[in-house]
Amino acid sequence: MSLNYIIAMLLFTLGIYCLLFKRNIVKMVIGLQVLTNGLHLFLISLGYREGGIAPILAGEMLGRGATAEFAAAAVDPVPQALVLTSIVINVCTMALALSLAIYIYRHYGTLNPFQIRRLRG
Amino acid sequence: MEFGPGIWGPIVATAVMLLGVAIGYLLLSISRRYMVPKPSVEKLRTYACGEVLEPEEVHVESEQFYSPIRRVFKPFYRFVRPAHTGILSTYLLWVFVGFIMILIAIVVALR
Amino acid sequence: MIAHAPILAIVVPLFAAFLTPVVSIVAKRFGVERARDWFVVGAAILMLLIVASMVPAVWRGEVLVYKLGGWSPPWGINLAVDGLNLLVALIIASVVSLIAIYSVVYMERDNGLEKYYTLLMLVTAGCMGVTLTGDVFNLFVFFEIMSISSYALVAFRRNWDSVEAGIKYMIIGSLGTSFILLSIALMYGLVGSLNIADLAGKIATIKATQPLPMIVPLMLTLFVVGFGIKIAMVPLHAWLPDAYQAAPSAISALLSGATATVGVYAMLRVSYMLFGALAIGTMFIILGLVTMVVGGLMALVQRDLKRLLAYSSISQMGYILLGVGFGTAMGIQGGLFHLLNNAIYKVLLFMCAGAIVYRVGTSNLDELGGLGKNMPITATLFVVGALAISGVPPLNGFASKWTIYVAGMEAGQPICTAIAVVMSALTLAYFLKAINLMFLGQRPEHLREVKEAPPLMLFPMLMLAAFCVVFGILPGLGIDLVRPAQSAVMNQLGYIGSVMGAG
Amino acid sequence: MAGMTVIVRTISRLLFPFLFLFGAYIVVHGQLTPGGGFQGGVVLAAAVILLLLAYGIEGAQAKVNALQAELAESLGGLILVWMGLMGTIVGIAFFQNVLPFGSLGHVLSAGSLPVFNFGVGIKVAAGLLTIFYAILRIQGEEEK
Repeated sequence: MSLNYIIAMLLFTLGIYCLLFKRNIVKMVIGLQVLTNGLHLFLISLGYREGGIAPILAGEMLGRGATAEFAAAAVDPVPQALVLTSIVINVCTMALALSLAIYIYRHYGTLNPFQIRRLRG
Repeated sequence: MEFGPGIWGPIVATAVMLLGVAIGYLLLSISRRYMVPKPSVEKLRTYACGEVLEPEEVHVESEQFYSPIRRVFKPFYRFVRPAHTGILSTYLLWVFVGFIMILIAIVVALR
Repeated sequence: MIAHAPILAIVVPLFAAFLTPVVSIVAKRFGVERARDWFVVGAAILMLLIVASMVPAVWRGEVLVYKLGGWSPPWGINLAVDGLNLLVALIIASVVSLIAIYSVVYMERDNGLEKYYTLLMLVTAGCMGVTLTGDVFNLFVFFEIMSISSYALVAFRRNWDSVEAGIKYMIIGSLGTSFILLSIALMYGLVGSLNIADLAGKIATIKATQPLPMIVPLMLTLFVVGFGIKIAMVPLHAWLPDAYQAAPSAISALLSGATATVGVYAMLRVSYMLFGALAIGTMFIILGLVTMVVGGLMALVQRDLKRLLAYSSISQMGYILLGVGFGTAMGIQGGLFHLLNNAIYKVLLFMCAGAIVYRVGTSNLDELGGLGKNMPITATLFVVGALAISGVPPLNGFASKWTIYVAGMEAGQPICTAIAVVMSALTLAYFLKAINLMFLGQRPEHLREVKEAPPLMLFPMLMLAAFCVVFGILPGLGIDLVRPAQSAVMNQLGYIGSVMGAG
Repeated sequence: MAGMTVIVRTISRLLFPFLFLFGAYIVVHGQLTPGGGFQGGVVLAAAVILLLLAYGIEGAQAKVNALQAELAESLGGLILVWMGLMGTIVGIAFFQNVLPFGSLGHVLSAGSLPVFNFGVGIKVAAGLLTIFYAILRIQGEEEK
């Protein structure tokens, strides 16, 4: 279980590394995505419980009709909803960032942030 | 009105300011009566020892406008201003430096 | 109050955003393309009316709690409107209405306008959502809606400068929002709730019963940095001058008037309500001073009018942080009053800059000059805005800055107050430079044919200038507007009680 | 982008209806099984994007053109907001359930949820498709 948190932290650090040290806009966008995916893993792990079941009241659980038993066995659904929302947001961010990167390449002929610096001072 | 010690009546002050403007305008119009301005092309031009300058040449350069103030804050303009490099990576580095500084400040404050 | 007013204030712009492409297609078919613009203006004004309808109840001291889907507060998502929310919502609704009117003429030369208006309404919906919601994850989602739409709006014209500014804003801003998400995740792990009132109560209990967990300062830092990027405090401000310079002027006005205001609101809500963190007031004071000084000194040497305005907007954010950081009733009152005033005159100044860009085609100060004869009304309005932002009596900037100075003296911070006064003088200095270079002096030959801005652009500017004068001559009016917000900031327990009691 | 080899084309043409059906299944059974509007919408969009990859942009636009995608996206959003507003009109709160619950475990159950899932499905599918078209349009401008 703690492996999840370690990997989440690793992904987060990797994303920050990409953002700080990669000299390519697209790679930086990828770094941003890696960073948020680390976050998602962290969020999902928060709601996970050893041997838990999907938080949907269906199947054999439905037959027994024991809500308390179901609640004791199911994993926390809230982080899953949060992660889903966050994934949707990330899709938008990614799409916008990549289309901006295409325009950047068209105007500047490069994706190196060290050369995209006409606005400064 | 909670404006601390002292007196600040905004309406009175505004009235006084408007009065001042009115008096100034009055003086101006009285003086105009005695000395009618006679604008000519030479008078409207910027005086440059007889040289004829185009309007574009008379225009002050915007960056040099307050050079004395720039001299006073010399360290700022030497170090902080060039730090706005326009490079995205530098700006991200700033964000992390700011993050660490704020974290230290908050840890110190909450302890 | 209109029934369901809190949710309608969010839904109206959202509905308008989804409807705009449809309206646009229909309008194009019938040959009345302008119908789309006026549709958006109508939606914005409707939203303003809805927000205004909540004023009497909230000013009586109620906290309006609206339960989405009928679920009670700790479980479901709820909207909670107290004085602070309402002030910010009023600012946003008025600013957006005026900007929508302004855009009708200002943006007419661009194509793809149905996307522009959709994004404008989405930014509005995001701002409104952040402002009115009482749920911290909901706040994050609306914050993202607002941010992503504003990235797209900054890069709307797709020329080299706006694309560059857009990508910088986007990457820095996305980093900030992922910080906020991380903080929310940590908070959920620590407390197990997402409702702001519930969280505030539980965190207070944790603080009272056990030594502070190590994670709480980290959470607070992540929030402060995440929202700090949006309000551009130094050293998180680097994206702002680029974005404000490159965006269409209407969007610069929107960013400075609405999204920065929302950032300040979110910061206040989180740091004061959630963490009850008066302890970090000193940090806000220092950050505010640094922000003020760096913004002011950088503005002094700018060549571009919009970039100058952008740096001055950073500088003004410093005043707000300073006032809020004092933590006294008067300090918060001054900070919030300055927030209101800042929205008024900053939008006015950006609109004036937009009028000049619309007529002349450039905002480079070195290419302008002598425009006072061509555009007398714009020049007058710009001077009003510039004097107001520099704190010259009898305009509104003076009233709020004076409140902050008095609060600073009473809080025992004379040095901070002195720095603020000096920076105020510096503000006047760089605005005088801008006025001199744009409106005075000799007029270059190529500017001879420049005409006054169209009346539809002048109308919102006139409204804003009128507000500047009114709040300056009658500062009691502005203070009365702000006082419910200030008491809401101070009254953390009342908020928690009303939200949790609504179940 | 003129499309790919005949093998890819044939396979994706055969696969398209099944992918579409699978996406629709996930959307419709959103309230009963893991999945829902977003996941199903992504599968729906992936079906069209598969055609796009195999046949080039014309092949995909023969099924759904850019204007239709944009309109469908607006429609999905309008369905969502409208169902929310129904709660205020019929019931007492925004997003409140207004439809009968039905019996637990059946497709037509869970009140307003299937309608929400349907709206989200349309919106996500059309939105992703719009994103792809937009990026491709930028590429197309470049080649000219």
